[in-house]
Amino acid sequence: MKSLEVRLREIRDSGRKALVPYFMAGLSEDWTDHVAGAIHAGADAVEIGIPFSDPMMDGVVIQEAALRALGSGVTFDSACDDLARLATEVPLIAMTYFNIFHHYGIERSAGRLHSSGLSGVIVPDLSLEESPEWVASCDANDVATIFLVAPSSTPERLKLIAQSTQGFAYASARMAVTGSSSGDGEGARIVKAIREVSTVPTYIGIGITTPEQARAASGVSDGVIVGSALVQVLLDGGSASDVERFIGDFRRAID
Amino acid sequence: MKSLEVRLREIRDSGRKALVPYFMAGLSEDWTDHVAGAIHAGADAVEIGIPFSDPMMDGVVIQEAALRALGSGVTFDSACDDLARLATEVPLIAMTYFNIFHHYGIERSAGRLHSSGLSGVIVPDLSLEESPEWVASCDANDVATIFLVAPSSTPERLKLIAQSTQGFAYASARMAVTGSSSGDGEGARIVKAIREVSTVPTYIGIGITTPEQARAASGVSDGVIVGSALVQVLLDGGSASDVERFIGDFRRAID
Amino acid sequence: MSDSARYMAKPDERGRFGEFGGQFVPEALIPACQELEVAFVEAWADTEFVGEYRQVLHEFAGRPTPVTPLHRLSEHLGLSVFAKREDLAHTGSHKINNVIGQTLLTKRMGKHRVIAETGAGQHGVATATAAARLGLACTVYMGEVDTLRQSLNVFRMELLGATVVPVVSGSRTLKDAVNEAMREWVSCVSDTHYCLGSVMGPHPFPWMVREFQSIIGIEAAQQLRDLGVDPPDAVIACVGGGSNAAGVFAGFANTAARLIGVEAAGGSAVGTGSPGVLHGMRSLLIQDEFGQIEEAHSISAGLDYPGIGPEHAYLADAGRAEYHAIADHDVIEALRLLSELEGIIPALETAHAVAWMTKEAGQSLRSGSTVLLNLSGRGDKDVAQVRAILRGEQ
Amino acid sequence: MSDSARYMAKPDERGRFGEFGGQFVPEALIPACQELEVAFVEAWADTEFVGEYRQVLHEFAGRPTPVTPLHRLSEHLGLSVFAKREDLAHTGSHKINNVIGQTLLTKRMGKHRVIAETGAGQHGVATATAAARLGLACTVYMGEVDTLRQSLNVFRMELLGATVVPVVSGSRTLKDAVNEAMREWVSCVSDTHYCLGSVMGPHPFPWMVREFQSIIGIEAAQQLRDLGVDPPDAVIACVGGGSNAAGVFAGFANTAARLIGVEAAGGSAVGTGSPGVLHGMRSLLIQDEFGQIEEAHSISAGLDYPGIGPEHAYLADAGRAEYHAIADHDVIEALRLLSELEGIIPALETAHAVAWMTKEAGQSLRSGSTVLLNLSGRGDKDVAQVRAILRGEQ
Ligand SMILES: Cc1ncc(COP(=O)(O)O)c(C=O)c1O
Ligand SMILES: Cc1ncc(COP(=O)(O)O)c(C=O)c1O
Repeated sequence: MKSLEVRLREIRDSGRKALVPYFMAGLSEDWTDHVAGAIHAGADAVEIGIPFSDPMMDGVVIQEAALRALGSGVTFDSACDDLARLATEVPLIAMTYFNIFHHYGIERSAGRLHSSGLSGVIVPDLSLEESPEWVASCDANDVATIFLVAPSSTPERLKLIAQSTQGFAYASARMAVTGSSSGDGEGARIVKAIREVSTVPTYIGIGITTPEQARAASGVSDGVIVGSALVQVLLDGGSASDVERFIGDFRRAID
Repeated sequence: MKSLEVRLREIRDSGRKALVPYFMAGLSEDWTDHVAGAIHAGADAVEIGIPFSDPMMDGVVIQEAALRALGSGVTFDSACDDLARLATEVPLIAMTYFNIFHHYGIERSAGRLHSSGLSGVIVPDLSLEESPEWVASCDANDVATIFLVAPSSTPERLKLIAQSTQGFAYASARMAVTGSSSGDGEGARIVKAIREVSTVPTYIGIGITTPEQARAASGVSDGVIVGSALVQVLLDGGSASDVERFIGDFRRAID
Repeated sequence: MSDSARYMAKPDERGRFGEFGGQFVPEALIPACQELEVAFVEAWADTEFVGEYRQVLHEFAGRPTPVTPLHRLSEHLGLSVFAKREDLAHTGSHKINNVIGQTLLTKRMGKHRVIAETGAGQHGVATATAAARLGLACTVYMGEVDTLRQSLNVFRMELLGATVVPVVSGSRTLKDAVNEAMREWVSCVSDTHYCLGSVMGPHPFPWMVREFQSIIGIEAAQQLRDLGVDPPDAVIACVGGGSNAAGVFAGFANTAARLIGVEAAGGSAVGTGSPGVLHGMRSLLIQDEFGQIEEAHSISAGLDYPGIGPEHAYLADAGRAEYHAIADHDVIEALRLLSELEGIIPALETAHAVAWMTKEAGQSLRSGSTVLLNLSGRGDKDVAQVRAILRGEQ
Repeated sequence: MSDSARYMAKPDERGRFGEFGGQFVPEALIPACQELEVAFVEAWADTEFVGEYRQVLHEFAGRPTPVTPLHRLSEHLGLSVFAKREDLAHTGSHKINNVIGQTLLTKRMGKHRVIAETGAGQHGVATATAAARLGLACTVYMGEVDTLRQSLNVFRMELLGATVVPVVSGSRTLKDAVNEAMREWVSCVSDTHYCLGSVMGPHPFPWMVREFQSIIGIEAAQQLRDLGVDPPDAVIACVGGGSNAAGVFAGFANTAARLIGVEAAGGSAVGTGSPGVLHGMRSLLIQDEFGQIEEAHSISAGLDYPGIGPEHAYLADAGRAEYHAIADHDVIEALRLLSELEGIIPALETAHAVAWMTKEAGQSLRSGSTVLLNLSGRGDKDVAQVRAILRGEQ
């Protein structure tokens, strides 16, 4: 079991709901201050987006953030360098598209994640079936590969994913890209199903935009992931203290 | 034999070369003064164009004249009315496209030509083959139907046309529409061929634009037809005295 | 008119269909017309020529074009509609059938150049296309007004190696282009063939063009038979000069099928015209009280002709075919209907036939009747215009 | 690679052609891709489905398209060139073959709607066309930049009843339209099929689209055999995503024919790309040193794709097919050449293949060799652009 999962299980076993905010690496010069602010305000882990030109799984907000970050020259390396300087105990989880790692080199990428202090990774376009080589490299570097379960996942696939995911299982609440918050979502159903076949911590993401939604989702799961809503604050020029306020609101809602 | 042909044979037999100018009916208010001027200056017969919207056999000059005449409301009837008032001994020959007569009525057209003092008619798009009904009506009204011989006419057709034409045979000097004067023309060859099979007077037309050309053509034929060059003078605003000067020049050249 | 086998046979020795047709051209062109008639009669009786014509249609122009059952439109109208897909022929309409025939004949006559008139450019592009394929020089006469309205088609012809001459006489549109082509033909008739674009002009053109287009009807009749429709209750085609209609009618003239030609209301030679002589033929023409030819006005350039082919005048006269007119405002709706229901954007010309069928479905076209629609061309050439109209820009 | 019969067979169970292909999509879409694979495998083994697919291609899309011997171009180049005439297929290119297959499959899967991406609009128009014919709802995603450049094609799709959604993300061109269509597919996958336009995307698309396009090669091989050419020395096709090339190659992959794909120099995934993962597949992509996908730049919108279908990447890797690039400036000349000599104005995409053939005639294409040119589409869509270029306006 990866360090990440050990840590996330501890959090769950302590009775605390996990709050996992998402940041786009390099969105602004002081982006790591934002990350630090979130940690200060009670984030249990942080998802770090590495910008990619073609973010197929992301809605307009994160697309826009990726475009800005790319425009200011952010790369996988620069993001790692920045993160290495952050020096935090809170787990950092990379999130990007597979081509970034494919291009950088599979082994090399996993090594770089580890050496930069990242203990998990989400690659939304890397399906379970396509993942063995990648997972093997991550395994060798104590990097947990987190897989998503979607509302459309069949029971068989759900079981397979729940048993393969490392760190936590990402229950995608909606058949939608990041940022969509229409309808109630199917997070509860998915989490329930995952729990029937696995003991891995189970977080709900996709469309958690308000503290109320976060409270509801955390009520039926082990934690929530908050992406677009937070990134929107930063796109609008939010500061580290805005981040702290934002995360604080969510923290209070789920505690 | 029609009156027209009797008259044109007399002219030939008198040793005089015939000069036949062309006017567009109604080109200007005083257009019949122009005709009178030409007669005064020595025209032996006058061709009177009745304007038609689609003058397939005419070049740009006569097209333009037709358009202007149509624009000022000239019709077959109005042209006939004007001509009836002209009262001249010199033969008048109508020239227009078949649809004008077809629409007015075949019998009625022939009668109208006759009653307006026109003794001949040229219908360039009425081929010999299509002409019997028309010719029959003209025959009944002492109107001579004049046919053209073209450079492309085969010997057989040339013979047929030479024997069918009334008044004179129109030797079209060029494979071209009115107004073209390129090259030497084939008038001489055609006239020679016609004379081998017929005794009808033979005039050369199409492309006679200068007194010199008229002299050369009349040297090998019984007369010449002058169209576009004269109409151009009138399009340019020429007066009756300009017409007299113009015709006088041609008269002197061929005498 | 009891012996129905007489329809769409050869015209009489004077080139007439009943009272219509003939050869009303200057003497200078009579020998060329006669030469052409002889050449065509010989060629058309020569299995080698016919074989070559058919082969070029097949391997170059994409014949046979399919007959498409229009399931959704049929359901919508309560009819059983089949479309003969001339829109799929090379260059996008039936025009190619005729020009392939005429350009092959041009070569056979030993001429190395063709001239043609064109209105919106369809026939000009088709002629330039066939001339390029056979290595013939090509000059196209086009009214100056049309060269401006259809400048892309001018460019197309130029790409194909043709010379486009803007015609500045008269109304500077199609009928003047015909006049000018005729004038020019006079001066180059020895080495040049005039490739006329429809079943019009002096004999033998109306007959020859109909023969070259009859492949449409011959194919369609067989294709419908294969589908168990023999004959359809009605055959519908739009009519400008009338070549696509003549071509499709030829396959059904001697069956019980109703033959229906649809003209543009602003160019309805049968509906509003009267007998007259123009462009070498006696036919029905739109003319004023003095016999001056009027301009046709239609939303579709290909129907903007003030006359109709003489054989159509005859078929109307003889009661064998009916001709109806459709006003511009019904045309766009018909174009949309066919596009949305069947995935085929028709030419504006063709849309006239669709519009008439739509109006008459359940009326004179009884519910359940079988209809062959001649889909004479595709609408790609027209979409910019249709958009402008729908946006109220035109 | 001795057993040539292996080429262009089914991909392996992971949807790979050698090292390329696969299914790199969000989990949300994996079930849809798997469902699609099952549905396609079943349908493609069902003679009734295959029969319907062939019938629609025949009676609606105009198949078989002819193979045209290009006599004058052949003489000019010292080759013996034959053209497979996809320009004559309904909507003007090979794109229709694929969309007819996919829309029929959509119905079979019980879905009532399709979405599609489009660049210049060719695939969008084809999809809207097939959807109209079958009565499916249709939404097309098109980069905002492209909707402005190709506004007439937007209007065409709308005429056909489709909804066009301008994509405002990223570079607002084709690759972003694909991203957006994928995103949208996630949210409507239960009742909507994503009708991808080329041999790209996640498994089973590259294989399925190739199968639907293989009709080109199957027909052409038979048609050439009938002409005594079996096999040709070379088969040449332009390559954007690679569907027309894959379709024609499929008829010759296991013969001795050279297979040649011609890319645009500004979008040459084989020539200047490297392995990567995009749009659901592992293939060759144009990307910067950090793995960010670059925009392709070509005179022809249909080749403006920064990747290539995975099977082509494999064929290149295996040495079975060659891929070459042609720069913009050679393309216009090639378009003129084919237009003037053969009366066929090709699409700018197709003109890339013509240009390469012209350059290599007498060189790597030995004098006298037989060449099959896949004439993937007609140039009508491009003439305005070509004119602007020749006038120096672009
Ligand atoms: C598609 C189409 N249909 C019909 C016509 C009308 O010509 P015709 O009546 O000779 O078939 C045209 C003329 O350009 C045309 O382009
Ligand atoms: C005529 C034509 N050829 C080729 C292509 C390129 O696509 P593909 O490589 O998938 O055949 C396109 C794409 O729009 C096209 O329109």
